Amino acid sequence: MGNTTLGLPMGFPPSASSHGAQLDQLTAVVHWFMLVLFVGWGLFFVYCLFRFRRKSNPVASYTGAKGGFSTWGEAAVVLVEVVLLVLFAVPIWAKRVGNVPDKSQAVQIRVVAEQFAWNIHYPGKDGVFGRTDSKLVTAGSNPLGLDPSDPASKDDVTTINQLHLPLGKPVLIYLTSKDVIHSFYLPVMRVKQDAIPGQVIPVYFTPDAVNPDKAKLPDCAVSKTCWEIACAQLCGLTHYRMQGYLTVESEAEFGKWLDDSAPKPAALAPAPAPVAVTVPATAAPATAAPVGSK
Amino acid sequence: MEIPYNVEARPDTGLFNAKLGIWLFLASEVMLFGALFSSYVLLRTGAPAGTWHHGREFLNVPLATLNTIILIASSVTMVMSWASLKLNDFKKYRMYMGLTLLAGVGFLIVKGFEYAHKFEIGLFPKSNTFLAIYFTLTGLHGLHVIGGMIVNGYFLGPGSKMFKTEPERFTNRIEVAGLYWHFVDLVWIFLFPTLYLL
Amino acid sequence: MSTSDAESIRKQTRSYIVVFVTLMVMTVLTVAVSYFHMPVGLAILVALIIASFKGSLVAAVFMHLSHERKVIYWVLLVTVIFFIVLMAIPSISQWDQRMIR
Amino acid sequence: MALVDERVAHGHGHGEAHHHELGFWQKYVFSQDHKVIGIQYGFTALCFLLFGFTLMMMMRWSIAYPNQPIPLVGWLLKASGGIIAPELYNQLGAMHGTIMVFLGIVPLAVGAFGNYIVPLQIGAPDMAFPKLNMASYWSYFVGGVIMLSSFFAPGGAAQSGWTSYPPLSDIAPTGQTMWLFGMLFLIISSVLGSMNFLVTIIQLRAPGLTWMRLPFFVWAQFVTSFLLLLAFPALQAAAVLQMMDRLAGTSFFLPSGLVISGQQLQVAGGGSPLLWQHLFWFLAHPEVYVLILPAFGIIAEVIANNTRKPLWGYRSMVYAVSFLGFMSFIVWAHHMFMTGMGTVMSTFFQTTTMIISIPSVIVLTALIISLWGASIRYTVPMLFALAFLPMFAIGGLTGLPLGLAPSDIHLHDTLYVIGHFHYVVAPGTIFAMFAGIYYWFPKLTGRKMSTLLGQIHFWPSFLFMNGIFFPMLIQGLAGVQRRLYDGGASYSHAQPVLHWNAFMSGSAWLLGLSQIAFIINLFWSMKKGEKAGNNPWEATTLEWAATTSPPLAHGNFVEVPTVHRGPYDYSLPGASKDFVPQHQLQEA
Ligand code: HEA
Ligand code: HEA
Ligand code: CUA
Ligand SMILES: [Cu+2]
Repeated sequence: MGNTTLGLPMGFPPSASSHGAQLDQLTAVVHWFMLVLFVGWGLFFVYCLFRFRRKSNPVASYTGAKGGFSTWGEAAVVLVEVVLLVLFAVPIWAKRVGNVPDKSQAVQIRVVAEQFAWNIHYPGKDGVFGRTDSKLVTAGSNPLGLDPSDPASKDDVTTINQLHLPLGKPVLIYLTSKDVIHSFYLPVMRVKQDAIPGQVIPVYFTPDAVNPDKAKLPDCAVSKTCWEIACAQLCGLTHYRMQGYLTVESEAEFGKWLDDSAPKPAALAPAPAPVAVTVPATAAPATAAPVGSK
Repeated sequence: MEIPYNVEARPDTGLFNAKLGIWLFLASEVMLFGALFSSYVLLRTGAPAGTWHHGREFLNVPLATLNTIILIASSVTMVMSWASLKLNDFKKYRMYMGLTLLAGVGFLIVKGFEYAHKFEIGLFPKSNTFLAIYFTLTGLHGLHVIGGMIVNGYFLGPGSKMFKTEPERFTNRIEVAGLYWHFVDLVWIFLFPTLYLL
Repeated sequence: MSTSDAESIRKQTRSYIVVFVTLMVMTVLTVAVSYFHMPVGLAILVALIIASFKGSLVAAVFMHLSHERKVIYWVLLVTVIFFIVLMAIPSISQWDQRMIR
Repeated sequence: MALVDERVAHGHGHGEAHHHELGFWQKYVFSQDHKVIGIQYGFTALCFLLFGFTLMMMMRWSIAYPNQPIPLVGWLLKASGGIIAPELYNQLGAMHGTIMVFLGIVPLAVGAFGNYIVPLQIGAPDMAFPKLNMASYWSYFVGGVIMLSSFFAPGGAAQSGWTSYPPLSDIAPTGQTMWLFGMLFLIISSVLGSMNFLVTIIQLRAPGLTWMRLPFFVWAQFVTSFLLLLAFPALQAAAVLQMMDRLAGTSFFLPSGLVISGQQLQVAGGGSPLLWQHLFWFLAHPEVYVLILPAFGIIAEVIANNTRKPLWGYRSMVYAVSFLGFMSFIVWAHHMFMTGMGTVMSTFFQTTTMIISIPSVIVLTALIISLWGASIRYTVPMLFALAFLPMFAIGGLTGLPLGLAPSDIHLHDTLYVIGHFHYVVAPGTIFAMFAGIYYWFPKLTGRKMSTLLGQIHFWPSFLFMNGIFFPMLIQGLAGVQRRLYDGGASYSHAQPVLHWNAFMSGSAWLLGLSQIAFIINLFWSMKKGEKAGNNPWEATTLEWAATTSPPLAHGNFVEVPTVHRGPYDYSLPGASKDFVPQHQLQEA
């Protein structure tokens, strides 16, 4: 995996995307800067506490400190912040949200969040997403509201909470939500984007590592070592486990997986069945109350 | 110990307390209506092409024009009532303040008709985003009108006793009440074109 | 204004009437303008200009802003700045929003 | 309110003597005396703090031991067999946040300290508008009652976070409507209150008390009031709109085509969920500075007094906080980096966010440099004040990675954010509040609080605060999201840092225990505390210099003091004592 956590504390997840290392680097640099400030100011602070206690300095000085300590200190802080901003933050962000990969190169995927599951929608062989319409949505069988009459929808692959990606290819995700605001969070990909109903927001990145064995389904679901899709925005009762699974595999394996899952309708989502269905199952009762109360 | 500068102005600021107070309050009112106007702009500019409903489809411009005229007139009578106090002419004050109050009533009656008619033909806040904005803004403005009328009513009736004992303080109070009333008028001056004409 | 004598008050009352008439004219004008259909952008512009003009008249004359104390000018200046921010930024950020329209 | 009355009764022991007789109700309940109102605010706010704290301690149980019946208070939740269910957790979270911010800290910092201290410090007989002052308190009180009663509403209290993001909050149960009504009352209270403060500070300063002679605390309250006055209306508007959405069926915040658990939502649509976020944060960012500025003020007073020297760089501090107040209106969207912001907005808000961190650096630096050449008295208020500095530093510094959009990608909506702001509000603002209470207690009661109990309160509190919040930063860096009722147990990426939860919760409960020392101290010292003179701390500012302790029941000052010097003339060369009160002409 191409990541160096630069002394960030243990538990900091590995990065498995081409841009991750860069973000981590910024995070690390900022934290080192914070540490220096804290220690610098802190030492001065502690020294004063000791040196100027009543016993050792019975009479205070009316004029107090002289010299440009503060001016220089503050100037330094300003300088560093300008550098962080101009050399790191702004350009990196521009890179993240700028240059969208062009559709022909990228793997296109629709991700539709709902309380409390991630609907994943691949265009299938024809590379065209079937028409969808919120009016066609039915809780169990057609969560995406796919229009069966549309030829393009015939070969579409839809899963619940199962996101498969090919290694090393740019991924272009069209992110939206059916009900409330969720937040599409792939810790290992250093990707986070709110899923906002009524808006389709493009998310893109390039995986540069495949799941290590311990992060492979179905075992990882038991050992809790999976690569996951997390929901980072409070979205209701089951927000705390609105969880999906991320599998990065070689292009060959990925293609095979697509073919295998092609004919299947969304309802019986691919293995591991238990994990896949538990979440939507709890969803229905969970939201019943709010809707009723409206 | 009395609180200073209740009546006479503080030398360095040149203001008596209530006057500064009301201006600060109006400042916060500006932000309140600012937020609502901002919402209006955002929702309208954000609406997909062709989906936005325009005021003229539903709203009655002549009635609103009438209301504009009423409200502006009331602003004039309000400031006149203050001027008459300055000239120490309590009768005139009574008359002008009465007229101001009357204008307020008139405004609300007209608005009442407008609302009632909308409801009859089945136009409610929930019908579409424009009507939602329309009812919210005009409703909130209406509440401000009512608030102002209560204050004015008080100064026309029981409150006016003060003129006998502390004329200057009472005049100040009318000036302050006036500032509020003019602000309500001012808000309407912007509501009228943005809601009815555009 | 407690210092002003009767005469200046009478002067003012005259100015109030003048303003009143102007406001009426303006009102009629806005409505009239709105009837010959011009391009939306222009219509909005005109309407807002007239409204602002009327508004500033009310503020300047009825609310005596034309000769008010410094403190109040400061308060209003700050308010106006934040008002503009509040009006502008939400809509701008909507335009800056990364979404597929 | 019974307790308030008693406290006032003691608080004003010999106050009454000078008092043209008012009935009991006017004197203690519907009082228009800023001091009584200040005490009412203070006591109510402390109760809410304690309540918010209690909610949090329940949350901490669920975080550390999800799905296990909670001890002690379990019987409260018979329905769930003593287990904190997710929906309860969400209510606790939303209400903890709301209560702490709007019903706890703000009323304490502004309502209580502002009301009681500001008029005294500027040599005024009272606030400019005593009736309004009373109105603000009671409006706050009603708002609080509504908030509390919402726990008994069908479906429970608000549960969409203190940020109440729609659409979730639009479709939430009745509790949310009550939250909105409660908010409206609190907003009215704050707007009236802040207007009152501004007029008081601008109009009622004693002769000779020029702007640059104001105690820093007054400056802090002045800026704070501006923030409240101009920022709150935005939330007022937002609350009205959400109320319309919930009650009149409009869809200001609801886009078209919403499908909620398989059913179409029958609304007109065409709304924008992000509109709420803009309006909310337009208030809520200035609001967070409302939480910290009065704290700065108190800390500055305590430090100046206990270092026995003037604040270093008083002017620069004044300019800094004024600039801070101004900037705080144009950084709000740094809470919204992940909503899909393009380059223009993110660049703007990252820049303003970095800019706004500078004034805080200036203030903190000035406060620390003030220690140089000092003669430090380690009194209890000073302990809390000194602890505030590094704690706020951690909180503030952790704001920086959040303020840079790229590093915020990984940290947004994780416990890192929770850690960040708790470091500023809990060991930050709350410690400042404690410092203020210990410092001004003699002014209120004529007695000092016990130093021993104070020490017993301070050291554990200091320890356990860090025990709770530092691990949060670690968990946040690991990417553990916030608002998880099981503390992350169901997420793989949380596993490596999950073991911290029990430790943090333990610290939280021990923190609770250490507050007992404070509560005892507070009530015990009222009756039995060591008697203190008018100026026990040998301070220079007017609240000590010109009135008795406790102050005259009405009017504050025997004769209006005239101010002759800056606020902190400690250790003035050639002076006979090591402090020269502001109203003293020249050395006697
Ligand atoms: C009192 C409250 C308070 C204060 C003062 C601050 C101060 C700051 N905050 Fe914080 N913030 C909150 C309360 C506060 N915040 C809250 C409540 C939230 C979460 C809301 C929610 O989502 O629920 C939040 C969230 C929040 C976010 C959004 C994070 C996210 O959701 O992704 C951001 C991002 O920019 C941010 C930035 C900052 C910055 C840059 C400062 C700066 O002002 C900090 C400047 C200060 C310093 C830089 C310290 C300098 C000091 C020294 C250098 C001296 C060192 C001294 C010694 C060692 C003795 N804050
Ligand atoms: C001012 C604001 C404030 C304060 C002071 C606190 C104080 C504390 N908060 Fe909280 N908190 C928030 C504002 C605040 N919080 C907000 C806004 C959120 C986000 C909510 C959301 O997600 O929407 C949050 C969320 C939040 C969470 C995360 C919930 C989640 O994301 O799932 C946690 C978890 O541990 C937490 C813990 C604590 C702790 C341990 C304290 C401790 O520091 C408590 C310290 C308190 C005291 C020490 C009490 C002192 C008072 C007394 C002793 C009273 C004496 C009484 C009398 C004399 C009558 N808070
Ligand atoms: Cu979906 Cu949280
Ligand atoms: Cu902020």
